[in-house]
Amino acid sequence: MSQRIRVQTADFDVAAEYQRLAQTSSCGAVVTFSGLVRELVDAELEALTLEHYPGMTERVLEQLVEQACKRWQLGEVTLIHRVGQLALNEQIVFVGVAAAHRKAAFAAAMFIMDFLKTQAPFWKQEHSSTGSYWVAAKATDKQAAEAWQEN
Amino acid sequence: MSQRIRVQTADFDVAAEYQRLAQTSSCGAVVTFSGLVRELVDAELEALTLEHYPGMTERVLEQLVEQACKRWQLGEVTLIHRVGQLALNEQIVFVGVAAAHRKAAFAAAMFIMDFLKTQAPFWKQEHSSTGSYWVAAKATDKQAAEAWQEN
Amino acid sequence: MVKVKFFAALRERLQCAEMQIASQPDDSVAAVRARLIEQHPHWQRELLDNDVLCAKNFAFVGHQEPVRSGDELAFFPPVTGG
Amino acid sequence: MVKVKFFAALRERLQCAEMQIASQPDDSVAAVRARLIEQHPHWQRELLDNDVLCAKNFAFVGHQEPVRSGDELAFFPPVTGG
Repeated sequence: MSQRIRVQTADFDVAAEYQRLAQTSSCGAVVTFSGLVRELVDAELEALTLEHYPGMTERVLEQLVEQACKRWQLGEVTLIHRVGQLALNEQIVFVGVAAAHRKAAFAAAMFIMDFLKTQAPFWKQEHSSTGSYWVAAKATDKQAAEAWQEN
Repeated sequence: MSQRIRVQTADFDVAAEYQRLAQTSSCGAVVTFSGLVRELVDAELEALTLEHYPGMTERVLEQLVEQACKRWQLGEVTLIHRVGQLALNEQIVFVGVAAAHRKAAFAAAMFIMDFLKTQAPFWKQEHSSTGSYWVAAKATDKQAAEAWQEN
Repeated sequence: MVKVKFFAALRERLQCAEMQIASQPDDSVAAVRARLIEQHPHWQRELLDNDVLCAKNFAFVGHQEPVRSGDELAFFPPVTGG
Repeated sequence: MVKVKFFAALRERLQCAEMQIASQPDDSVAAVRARLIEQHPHWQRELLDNDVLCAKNFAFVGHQEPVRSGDELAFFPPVTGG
């Protein structure tokens, strides 16, 4: 098992991240998740600022990946989250999991995203045509994380 | 909703496929699954031959993608499956889903893979140091597809 | 006539990838299969295997499915792609 | 001394990103928060908001968590990354 965890302002290259995961020669399944900055429903998004808690963020991300590795048989996990100012269509977050079996790869990627959404100290502020607003936490994200505890 | 379905002997480029999915401007979530040729547990794999039923394969893949699109709100779906002779570490299959929400993107990618494994007329033959053998269907794949019908 | 195809391990064991067989009134997949076995008695074990799947005109069908002249039938083992 | 940090909307509303506060014997998160409100009465509504989360030394903690000199506390709204 090897882990690659990054919190960075720079963009990431999904192609390079995929290549790294696909090189794990015992893993027949590679699942990736990418989150991108998208248009708002009710206003024109100009940019997004991602604030985080340096020191805590890295720790929480490491713990999430470690929990996933305990729960499933995984070959390699990559988790990258950007911070700072991001424009429309930019990449925000990447989770990549290589595993021998697809079920484990899918489950681990979903698990990491569900817990990242409720546990990792990142905060989004949207800058739109109508002003700057801190994004409110979603009840559906809390429910998604809680659902894993029932299993 | 746009669909891209391919059955081909040529390799595919995950980077290009990801770029295409990430361009769907309303979709904040992109999930990809890639399946690769891996070492066998009990023999040295030299190559894999993928046979299929031309005509039926494309139809079944289209139906799987259509079912996924009915079940979840999806922006774009790509499904590529290779046929012919493949060497160790080569890519076999790619599923990519772009959606507004990660839950739909993950679920649709898993659904497509689970049904592809039990419904799409592909057959793998392994050529190893001990001979050529047709791969046996897995009970776990059948169970994975059946689990969707309970939901 | 009905076109019949076999795939993968079944194709290898029967040593046949594709053939034609005359259709009959009120024909079905089960009836075609029975005539295939009549013509090739050594195919019996392979074709009666419960795991063998059947498609008519590129869609999965059951053994009671009606068959007409011009249809394409295919028999094959459980699929193993992905 | 205990270092206290605030993030995101809370940082903006309190107009404070980081401060120091004297620690006391048998100190806890709840006690530190009470002293922060004593010093800044207009912080009361924000800091007593049930949604506000607290971390001690980079890990989530509850309000009964003991606090010692040298610890770093952080208060922040529900997270919204990913």
